[in-house]
Order: sequence, then C-alpha cells, then structure tokens
Amino acid sequence: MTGLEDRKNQRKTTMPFSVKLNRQWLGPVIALLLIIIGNGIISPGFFTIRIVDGHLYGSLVDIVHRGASTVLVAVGMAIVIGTRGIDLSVGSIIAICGAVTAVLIRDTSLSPFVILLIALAAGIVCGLWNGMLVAYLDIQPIIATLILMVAGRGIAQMITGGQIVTFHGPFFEAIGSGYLLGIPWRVIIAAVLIAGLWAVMRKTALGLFVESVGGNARASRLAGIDARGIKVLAYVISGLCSAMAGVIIAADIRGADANNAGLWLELDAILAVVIGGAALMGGRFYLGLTVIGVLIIQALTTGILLSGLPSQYTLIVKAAVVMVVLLVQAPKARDMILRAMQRKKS
Amino acid sequence: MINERYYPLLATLAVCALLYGYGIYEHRAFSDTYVLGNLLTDNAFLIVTAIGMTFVILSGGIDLSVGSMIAFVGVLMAELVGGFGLHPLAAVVIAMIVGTGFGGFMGYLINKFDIQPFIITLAGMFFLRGMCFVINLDSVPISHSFVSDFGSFRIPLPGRGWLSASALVMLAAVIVGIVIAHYTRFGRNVYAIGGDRQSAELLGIPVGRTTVQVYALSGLFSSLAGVVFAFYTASAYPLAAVGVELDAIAAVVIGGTLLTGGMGFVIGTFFGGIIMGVIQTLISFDGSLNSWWTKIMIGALLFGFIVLQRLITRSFSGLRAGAG
Amino acid sequence: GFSQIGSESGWRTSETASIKAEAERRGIDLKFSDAQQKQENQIKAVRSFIAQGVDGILLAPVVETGWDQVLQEAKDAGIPVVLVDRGVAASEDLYLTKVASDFVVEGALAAAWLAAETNGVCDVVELQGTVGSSAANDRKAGFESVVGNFPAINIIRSQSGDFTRSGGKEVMESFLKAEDGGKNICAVYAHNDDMALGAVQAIKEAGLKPGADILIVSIDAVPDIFKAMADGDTNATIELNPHLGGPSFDAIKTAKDGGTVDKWIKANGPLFLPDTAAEEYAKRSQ
Amino acid sequence: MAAMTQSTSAILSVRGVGKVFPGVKALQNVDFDLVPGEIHALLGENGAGKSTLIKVITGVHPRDAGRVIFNGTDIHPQHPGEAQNMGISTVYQEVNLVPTLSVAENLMLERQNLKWGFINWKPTIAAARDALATLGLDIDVERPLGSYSVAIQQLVAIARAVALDARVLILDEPTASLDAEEIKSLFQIMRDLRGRGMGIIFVTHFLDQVYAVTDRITVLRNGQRVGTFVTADLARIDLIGHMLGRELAEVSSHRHHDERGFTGKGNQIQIKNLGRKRMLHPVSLELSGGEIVGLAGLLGSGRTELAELIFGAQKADSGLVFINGEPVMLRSPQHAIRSGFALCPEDRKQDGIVAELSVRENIILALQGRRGWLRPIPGAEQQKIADDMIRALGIATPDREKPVGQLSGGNQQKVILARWLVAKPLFLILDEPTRGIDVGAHADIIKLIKELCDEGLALLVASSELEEIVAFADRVVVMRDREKVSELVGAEITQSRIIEAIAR
Ligand SMILES: Nc1ncnc2c1ncn2[C@@H]1O[C@H](COP(=O)(O)OP(=O)(O)OP(=O)(O)O)[C@@H](O)[C@H]1O
Ligand SMILES: Nc1ncnc2c1ncn2[C@@H]1O[C@H](COP(=O)(O)OP(=O)(O)OP(=O)(O)O)[C@@H](O)[C@H]1O
Ligand SMILES: [Mg+2]
Ligand SMILES: [Mg+2]
Repeated sequence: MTGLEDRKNQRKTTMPFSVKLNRQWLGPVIALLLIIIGNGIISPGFFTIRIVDGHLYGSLVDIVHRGASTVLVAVGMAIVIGTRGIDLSVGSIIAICGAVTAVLIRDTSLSPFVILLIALAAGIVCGLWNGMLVAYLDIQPIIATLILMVAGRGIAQMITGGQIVTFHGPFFEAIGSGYLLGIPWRVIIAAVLIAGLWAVMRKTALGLFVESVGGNARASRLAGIDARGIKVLAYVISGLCSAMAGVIIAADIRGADANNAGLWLELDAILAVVIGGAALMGGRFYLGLTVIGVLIIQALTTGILLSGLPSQYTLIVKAAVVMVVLLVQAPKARDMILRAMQRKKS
Repeated sequence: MINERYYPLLATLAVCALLYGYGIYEHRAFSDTYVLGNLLTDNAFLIVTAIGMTFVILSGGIDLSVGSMIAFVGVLMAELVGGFGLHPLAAVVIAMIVGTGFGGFMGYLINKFDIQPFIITLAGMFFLRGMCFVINLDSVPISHSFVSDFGSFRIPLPGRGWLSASALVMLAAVIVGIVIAHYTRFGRNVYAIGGDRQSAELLGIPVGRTTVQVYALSGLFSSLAGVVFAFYTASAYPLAAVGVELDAIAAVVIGGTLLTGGMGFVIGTFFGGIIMGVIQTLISFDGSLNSWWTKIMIGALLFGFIVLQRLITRSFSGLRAGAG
Repeated sequence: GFSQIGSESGWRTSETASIKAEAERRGIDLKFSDAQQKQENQIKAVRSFIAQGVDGILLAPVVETGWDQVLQEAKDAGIPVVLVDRGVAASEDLYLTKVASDFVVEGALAAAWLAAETNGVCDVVELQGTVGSSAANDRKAGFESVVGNFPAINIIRSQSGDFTRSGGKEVMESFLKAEDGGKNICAVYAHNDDMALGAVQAIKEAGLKPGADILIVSIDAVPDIFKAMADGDTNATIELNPHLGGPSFDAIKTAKDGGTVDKWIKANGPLFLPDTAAEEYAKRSQ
Repeated sequence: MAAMTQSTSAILSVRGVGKVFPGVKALQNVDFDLVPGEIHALLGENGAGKSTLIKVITGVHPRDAGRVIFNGTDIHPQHPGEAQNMGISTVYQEVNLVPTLSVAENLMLERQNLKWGFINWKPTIAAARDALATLGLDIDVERPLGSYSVAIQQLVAIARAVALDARVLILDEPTASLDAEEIKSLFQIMRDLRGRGMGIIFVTHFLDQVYAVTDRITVLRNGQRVGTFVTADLARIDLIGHMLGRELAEVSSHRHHDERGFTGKGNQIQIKNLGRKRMLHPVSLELSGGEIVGLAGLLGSGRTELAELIFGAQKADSGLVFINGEPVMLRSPQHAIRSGFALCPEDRKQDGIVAELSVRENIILALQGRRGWLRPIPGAEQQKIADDMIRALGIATPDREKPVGQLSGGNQQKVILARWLVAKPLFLILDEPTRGIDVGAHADIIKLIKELCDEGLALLVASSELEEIVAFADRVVVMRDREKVSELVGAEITQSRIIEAIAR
C-alpha cells in the first residue's frame, strides 16, 4: 500500500523536475534557432550543404567546424566556473600548446601522436599551476589565472622565438581540416572529448563534487570532499581542453601564432557558459547548454561575416544580440514578461 | 594590536616599499623625483579607473567596460571638440555625463534583471569599443589651447621631477574615493552589499539603488580616466586602453581588496596601481628583456607579489586557518 | 633606448631582431622595451629612457597621435628621437626624423598591381587588419584611392581578419560561402601576409586554386609568403622593410655630430612577384 | 478567535495574506493582529510559514494576496528598508549581518552619525557600544563581526533591532544559539520594551520561553492560521496539539534518563591531550560505541573548537586520537570521515548546507564523499535514501529536488542531520544539533539518535540546551574557558550540577 503510494509520489515529484529542465533548455535553443534562421534570411545560401571533395561543405558546417575549438575551451571553463572559479589563462594555454606542437614538429622527428600527447601534457601542467595557485595558495581565481594569461603568451613566444612557426604533416593537417566520412575531424575530436567529460562528470560523482565545492567549499570540505583536489582537477581539465583546442587551432592554420592564437577566447568561452545558464558564482554547470552557448556565439559571428556588415559595426551588433539573448534568458526577465502577459489577459 | 582588516593593506605597503627600494638600489636614476613624478602621471588614468573599479569590486561585482570607456570618452571628446567645436571643458562635462549614465544603465540592467555583472559589462565593453569605431576609425589629435595648457601644467618637485595636472587629478580622485568609501553611508552600504548581499537587503539597505549607483560611479571614474588619458595624449584613438580593465582589476586586488567583495581600501588601490607602474618602470629601466621575457617577467613579478602579500597577511594573522 | 610596439606579428619580431643586431654590430648599448601594443606603455618607456639619460631614443609609435607631451620632454632633455616604421601627428621639430614607409603607398601599390594584372576588371574581397589600427586604415585608404579610378574594380566584401592567419582563414571561408562558393571572387587583397596565408588555406579547402582561380596580393613580405608565392599560391607581396636600425642609428650619430638629417627617411619596400620568390625565400628563411 | 475583538486597537494587522512558492503554498489566507504592549508568540512546526509571514510583512517577499495594515494604513513595503523606516524592526532567522564589516558598522548601518553629510565615526562607534551594553555585551566593536561566534552575532543582530526604536519588533528564533544567561537578559529587554508600548512578535521553538515571556500565541500549521490564544489560558499539551495537529505522546518520554546500560559493544574512541595553542587546552576524553556524551559549557567555552579538532577541520598541534587502540591520522575532515567520524557543524549557513544543491544531493553528500567519486550512488538508491530521510525526519519539502537554500531554517538543519545519519559513522559529533528544530521533530530526532546509539554509534553532543543534555547523555563533559573542567556520570547528571560546574 505505502509502496504504491510512494511510487506514485515519486512519479509526481520527478515530473516537475523534468519540466523545469526543459524550460532551461528552451531559452538557449530558441535563441540559437532564431539566429540561424536570421542568418538564413540574410544570406540565402546559408542552409545549403554540398559535398566538396568528398566532405560536407557549407555555412552550417562552418559553424560547427569553427566552433569546435571554442567549445572545448568553453566546456573546460564551465567546469571551472562550476567550482566558483574562472580561468582567464585559456588563451595563453592555447598559444603554449600550439607552440609546443609546432616546434616539436619542426625540430624533432617524433611521431605525431607523441607530439600530441606532449602538447596535451603541457596543457595539463598549465592547469596544475593554476589549480595550485587557486586551491593551495588561496589566490583568487581571476588573479591566479591572470598571471598565466600574461606570462603564458611570453612563454609561447619564447618557444616559437616570436615567429609564426609553420609546419606540415598529414596527421596534424587532418586534425586541422581533415574529414572522416565527410565530417571534420576536429568536430569529431571535440565531440568525443566532451562526451567523455560529460560521462566522467555525470556518470560518476565528480559532477556533484564540483557543484558542491562551487556552492560551498567549506561545507564540502566538512562533508569529506577533497575541495582543494576538486578545484585543482577543474583547472587541469580546463588546461587539457584548452591544450586540445590549441592543437586544433595550430593545425588549422598549420602554424603556431604565439601572439594571436586564442586571443580573447576566454571571453567568448565565459560568455558561452553564461548563455548556457550557469551562474558565475558557481554551484551549477551544464555542459550541453554550454555547447549550445558556443554555437550561438559562433552562429552570430558567422552570420555577421556573411552579412557583409562593415567591420566597424561588428562589435556593436554582437554586443546587442548577446544582450538580447541574455535578457531573454534571465529568469527575472522571463517572469516579468509572463506577469505582463497575465495582466493583459485578466 | 592592529585590526586584522588592515593586514592586506599593510602587506601592499610593505611590498610597494620593497619594490621601490629595490629599484633605487639597482638603478641610481630611480631615486630621482623625476621617476616618482612619472609614476604618478603615467599611471594616473589607470589609478583613477581602478578607484571606480574598487567600489564595484567591493560591492561584489566587476566592471569590464572601463577600458573601452576610456577609449570611448576620448573619441567622443575629440568628436565634440574637433567636429562640433565645443570647448574641451564642455566636452569633458558631456563625456562624463554620458559615461556615468552608461555605467548607471549597466547597473540598472544588472539589478533589474539579475544578470551577472561580468556578462553585462562584457557586453558593455564590446558595445563601447564598437561605438568608438562608429564615431571615428582613425586616431585624431585633440588640438585646443586648453588641452595643451593642461598638458604643460606642472608643479615642480625637489629634484628633476614635477607633478603634472594628470597626477593632481588622480590624487584628488583618490581622496574623493577615500571619502566616499569611508565617510558616506553610500560607501558603507557598498561594503555591506559586497560582504553579504542577502543580509544587506534584510538589514534594510537599498541594495538595488546602491548597485545602480556603484556602476554609475565606476562609469564616472572611468570616464574621468578617459578624460585624463585624452588630455595626457592630447588625442583620441579607438583602440586605446585595450585590456586596461584587467590592469585595473589587478591593481585593485594587489591593493588588498578582496575580489569577492566587502573588504578593501581605496588607498590600497592607489598603491596597487603604483606597484603595477613600478613593475613596468623596472622592466624598462632594465631594458635587456625581449618581448617575451617582458611578459614572463610581469607575470612572475605579479605572482611573486601576490605570494608575498599572502605570506605577510598570514603571518600577521597567525591563526585563521582557511577552509578548502 | 628603443621602444617597440610589441611582438604581435612575425614582421614585428624581425624588425626588433634587425634593430638589435644592428645595435650590437655597432657596439651600441640598446635598452629595449616592449609596450605590448599599448601607447601608455610606450610613453612610460620613453619617460624612463629620459630618466636614465640615454643618448637617443628609437620609437615605433603604436598610434600616430598623442606624442607631443613626451616628445617635448625628450627635446627638453636634449635627447634626439627617431621614429621608426611610422610617423606621428606632431610638430616636426619635436623629433629628429622618421624612418618609415607609407602605409597608404603600400595600399596604392597593391591596387596598382591588381589593376594592371586584371586589366582593371575585378571583384575584390578585402581582408582588413585590426579595426581602427593605422596600418589597416591607411592600407585600406591607399587601396581604395587607386581602385576608385577603375570603375570595373569593385571591393565586394571587406571584413577584419585582425591581422592573424586564423582570422584571415575564417573570414575568407565566409566570403567564399557568401559569394557562391568563390565563383564571384576574382582577387583577395589582404592587409598583411598572415591573413593572406590563412585565405590560401580557406580557398584550397573550398576546392579552388589560390593564385589561379583567385588572385592574392598582400603586404609585409614575411618569409612564409615567399614560399607560398613560389608554390604559386599567392601572386604578389609588398615589402615593409624591417631593417630600419641602420638608418636610424646613422641619423642619431649625424645629429650628435652636429649634422642635419631629413625629416623623413623613406624606407618603402618593393613589390615582389613569384618569379623571384624561391630565391627570396631561401635568402630570408635562414 | 479571541484576537478578532482587539483588531481595532492593533498596531499591525494582517488580513487574508497568501504566498505561493513554486510547489508550496507557504501561506494561505492568514490573519494576524499585534497590539501595542504585547509579546506575541508565532509558533508552528518547521516549514509552517512563520518566517515567510514575517518576510511578507516586511517586504522581503511580495505577497500574492491579502493586506497588511500598520498603524491604521495599508502598507506595501517593496524591500525591508522601507518597513524598517516605517517602524517595523526585524531580526530574521539565521544571522543576517555582514560578517566582513565590524560589529559597530553592522549595528549602525544606515544610521551612522552624520556631520555635513559625512559619517562622524566617534559618536557612531560610541552609539554602537551603548547598544550592545543594553544586552550586557562588552566586546571590541571594531573587529569584524565574522570573527565572533554565532551566538555573539545573534546578540548583535538583536541589539541592532532593539536600538532602532521601532513600534514593532519582530524576532525570528533569536534564541536558537543563546545560553540561559543571555536569554534572560534578552527577555528583560523585551519586557522593558513591552512596558513602553512596543508590540513584539517572537518566534521560537522553546515552549518554556513561550510561557516565560509571551502574552498571546498565534499558531500556524501548513501555511494556515490555526488560531490565536492567550498564553496563560492555553495548556502546553494543547499548544503542541495545535502546532502538530496531533498529540505528541512521546514528548515527555525522553525526559527521564533511561537505563539502557550500554554494553560498550564495538568501538572505543580515545582522545588524548588534543589541543591547539590559543584555541584549546589539551583535552582527554574517552567514548565507547553506544554511548552518548554531552558537551556543556558557556558560549566561547571551546566546545566547537574541540569538535573541530577531533574532526580534523582545524589542525591540532598536540594530542592523538585512537580508535580501538589504533592511532588515527586526523589531518583533514576527509581522513576523519574515512575513519568513521562525522561532524554536524554549528553554523549551518557557512559550514553546513550547499544552498544551490537539492535536498537529495545535500543528503547523500557525505556518504558519496566517503565512497569517493568513482563509485557513484546509483540514482534510484539516492532517491530512496533521500525519501527515507525526508520521511524519517519529517523534512517539509515539496520534493527532494528542491534546492536546500529554499527550505525553512529548521528543515535545513534536518537535512544536514540527515546527511550524517545516512553516512553511518561510528563516531558522530553533533554541534548544536537541534537549533531551530520544532518540538515534534525534536522528539523524532532524539529517538532516531538513540536508535543509532543502540546499534553501536558513539555520540558527542555539544548543546546549549542543558535540558536536552540531561535528557539523553550518559556522561557530560563540562568546558570552561577553553578547558575541560569536569566530567559528570550517571546520577550526577542534573541541570544544577552542570550549572555548578560551569560557574565554579
Ligand atoms: N525562497 C523560497 N523559495 C521557495 N520556497 C520557500 C522559500 N522560502 C520558504 N519556502 C518554503 O515555504 C515554506 C515555509 O517556510 P518558512 O521558512 O516560513 O517556515 P518556518 O515556519 O519559518 O519554519 P522554521 O521553523 O523551520 O524556520 C517551506 O515549505 C519552505 O520550503
Ligand atoms: N563572550 C564572549 N566575548 C568575547 N568573545 C567571545 C565570547 N564568546 C565567544 N567569543 C568568541 O567566539 C569564538 C568562538 O567560540 P565558540 O562560541 O565557537 O565556542 P563554543 O564553546 O563552541 O560556544 P558555542 O558553541 O556555544 O557558540 C571564540 O574564539 C571567542 O573569541
Ligand atoms: Mg523560520
Ligand atoms: Mg559552538
């Protein structure tokens, strides 16, 4: 009898939960669709996807193709933000790892796979450094990562000697612009890495720990969670993701541009995470929504480029659209709209 | 016993003195008042910006739009003076009203829609920079006798140095900032909101109004910084002051203000800005570092500084074990 | 003292290296300061050079305006200032000389070459530099001034690629999509070589042949562009001469010895074409 | 019902107020009257809607329905400041002060002494000292508030509200972490204010206090008003009946000390000379499985410090802890938990809840922490654990996925307790475990704790409620001035003996 009651209750209580989740998905997804439709109106050829040289080709493909590196960075950023941190150094990590890759290809005959591993390891080391500063020296995340943000570019330039180091090689060219079954390799890499991260976060208790540390680090420590370890881990993950993005970006132009690779990317990544509904004050992160956030930003960028808008207006349009998306997203704004609609009805 | 709230400030002072002492020890010219005067002049706009930023950070927020604001104010003033033939002072007034208004508007959005300041001000940063491009793509001189008089005004210091008008404006701004922070209810409310927003609300503090005012104040200070910068260079450049927001944040934090809000001092920010300047000056005095070593050195000095500050703060307070 | 803008591009790094090497060759003690693209940092650097009482200052100004104050101070301190690689909008008696090329001329040269190559009929897409930077503004203006004389040359699209390879590639990709897979594009004009190299890749990935299907002209003459030219991927580049150290030091020396120098020592570079590319690449890439 | 007749003279009246939160009707058609010169108790179970009513009156939450009449006019305060300016002064549940500001500033926010528009600090600080002096508190008002214990903070909050010179004073569980002395002086102040014609609303879960100071009682249950009664005319048992909507049979059964005669089965925990400079003189203590040891003492006597040292939350600089003769490393809470220790902290807002996480996640947090991240508790099991605990402790929440930050104070406390009960430790330390928990739940919790002890759990309870300690402790350790001063066993455990030991 009670068992039956319980089960009924259970169903009742899970229902609103899933509805609520749906609502959270709604805003970003609608925003993305609107921007894509807008792009279609501005640029007629937007939706056509052709096959060129045996792979998919078109503006829609471009969005995921271009977004692949940003999405990696953003997903790492989402986890860091989940711990109530922030990682400003991602751009520099991208530069460092790109530089490491390029210089190793140029100066050694290591197998490309080993080079990739070394580059990723470099990203992990960077993440470790950030994590140590934040978790063990208690330096505030913005400042802790600002250090690497400033110094990292210097390190990257030191590695490349200040030049754009160009390289060639089938392995990295494939990562940059190759295709598997018509789908860009970099998109596949990003998807696999993100799926892996998602599984690690949501199929183990790691995600819970991250959110708990972000929500209240003191309480989490008292509940037996290694709060410092979790923070370090978050930065390491972010470093790893940025490293992969760095390799992709370098492979894309077949060169390591220590000065410009990933410049200001941290802002786009943070923006994507927030558009994806996470609070910068930590406590919650959503990987899927972050991906959508990146797609929104990338679709917007691509749309602006396609529209032929004079360059000097680009920033204003970007700021305006982002603002609108954020306002529509904000729960408070939605409440206000709903209330206004109700008032009209009654 | 000294109140524990002053430890970070003392640490900042100690490190500042240490750094300056090192400069004097290493380079003879460093002890000249010329260097001191330069420090005050060259970092004036940064410190003015950072004072506004101090209030924002004290309230638990952040303002990324300040760098763009500096450029925007410059371009706007150049347009007003050059295009419309206004007197620079009138342009200053208009620019500062616009700046304050824009800051207040961002504060309004942050408060009304509960969106995170980081993001609103990021959009503000893009928007203002974009506005610069729309008004004027080129770098243009602001030529007016008033501007050049402002530029050449100087109060001599003993030695080779002098205090410039920029430095004086900055010092005045520091004093105004200190008074606002420590001797007005608004200032104390800012601390309260940053310390615990929810509690502040329950204590009956007008949180919404104060938030709007804080961003307006930051707008005011950053547009003042824009004015100082425009007069300092007697020109406007749409790409001016890129990344100054990060320098300003760093100055505030180095000055001992907690990024989470509620604790810190305006005077600390002043020294924070000076420290940033000293680091730069040391590097160019040295003159042997190439481009990348410059960056690495700035990072390393920042790191060394913060660690030192941590250590000093900790050894002062002895107990106080931090959690996770 | 030498106040450099930064190290944002390969060209800038070569310039720095060249000036440093020149100083070393002449036994000059060079204080170098990197401003990270910020005018305020350059002003600080110049002031600290003055404080140290250097014999001369080389300044590569990041922007053309806003130097009167600090140049006046240098003048008061009796230190000659040589502007390298671009000028400033200040009264001529505040500095000794400028050793620079003219961005407008470079843009015009690119346009002239293009007009000659296409007999004045061409739909061009333009990859701009960083919005608001003087190099981008002037190279755009120079190009447009010449193109304006040819009614059949149209700039059909123009976007900023931020002077970077990936920026050039991304913008070019969207141009190709927007212009019917690139069929409408006859040529690319890039404000620097890096963007041109990015565009080359984008064009290749779209299944077209850069340098043949779409002509490419760019500015700077960094080593990599010669390789691309030799491979037939791009068609022309205009050199921005990075070896400004020699003339600058000469000028300072002359001034110290009481001589006079011209206010503008022109250092415009020539236009390079594929025929000499392989040779130039070999010369420059070692 | 008696109240209605007095509504004309009421200073504050609430009529038909309703408030809905997602999934909860927190208030439904509630009426309430406060007349000048009375102390009016607002009672009800955890989650009954007491705090919500107060927040609706003072404009923290907008109300969905009804009127609030103050001093004869309808009021619609948009935020607490407005209500405060009108003359309604409130101490909200939990300490709602700013920890980073000094005590003086907290007291004087928005009321600083001004001279030409600028703050004049000397008189401002003097006024702050005076305000605290009325409560008999003499502390350094220029130190940050956060450096003081919860109890002191609580007193500061009360001092602030009292100093506001309002017409209505609202106190939401102000006594939750105070000890007898301070409560006494608070009551004296309340009576004084009543004498001066102020109306006071007083929320508490201590029925003794209700009968000690209040004139009338309004009871809420499930967001509805059950009734208003004159305190003197309402028997305790009836009051409980009104609050719970059922009779509480066990309410007195835990008052006598039962002779369970614990077997000492299972584990022996030995604490030897555990201490830390400037925090705690070395303390030695032994517990065995099944035993409940009470920790008594005044505020600041070092109970919390002892608990934190044992748990590794603070690093001890002397002493060792043994389990069954084996020394255990207590370098961090994580190690302590691995060894089977658990600490339910005193400050639930700072050290307890993770506000953004759901009830379910908060409950399983410690258990999951112990299992490590690699072995997640399956979803279905998590739900079962959470649901079991929600039922066992009577946590009032519409569903287990509600963020804990949105629960009522008492229910948050239950969630934290649940977190540690679920983790099945062998040694549990509870620091003020029943803070803000209602009578019904209090009984449930004590029953549950006893059951656990019967299964072999060793328990150390620090509590300011001597009654509670006397009721269930097998042994009582008394602390004073950061030192263990005495240990009482068996028949020695009486309130008077404990007070004697504290005072000596
Ligand atoms: N901000 C909020 N959001 C959602 N629900 C809330 C919020 N605040 C309170 N509630 C809900 O309203 C109900 C009444 O809560 P309230 O805090 O008034 O209880 P209370 O009587 O004060 O209990 P306690 O004795 O535990 O303090 C609870 O079910 C609670 O979960
Ligand atoms: N009456 C007081 N005067 C000054 N400081 C006090 C007073 N009471 C407590 N404190 C401060 O509060 C700090 C914390 O003590 P704490 O209250 O945690 O001890 P406790 O025995 O656990 O008391 P309780 O659990 O009842 O709050 C101490 O460091 C002490 O400095
Ligand atoms: Mg309550
Ligand atoms: Mg305690």
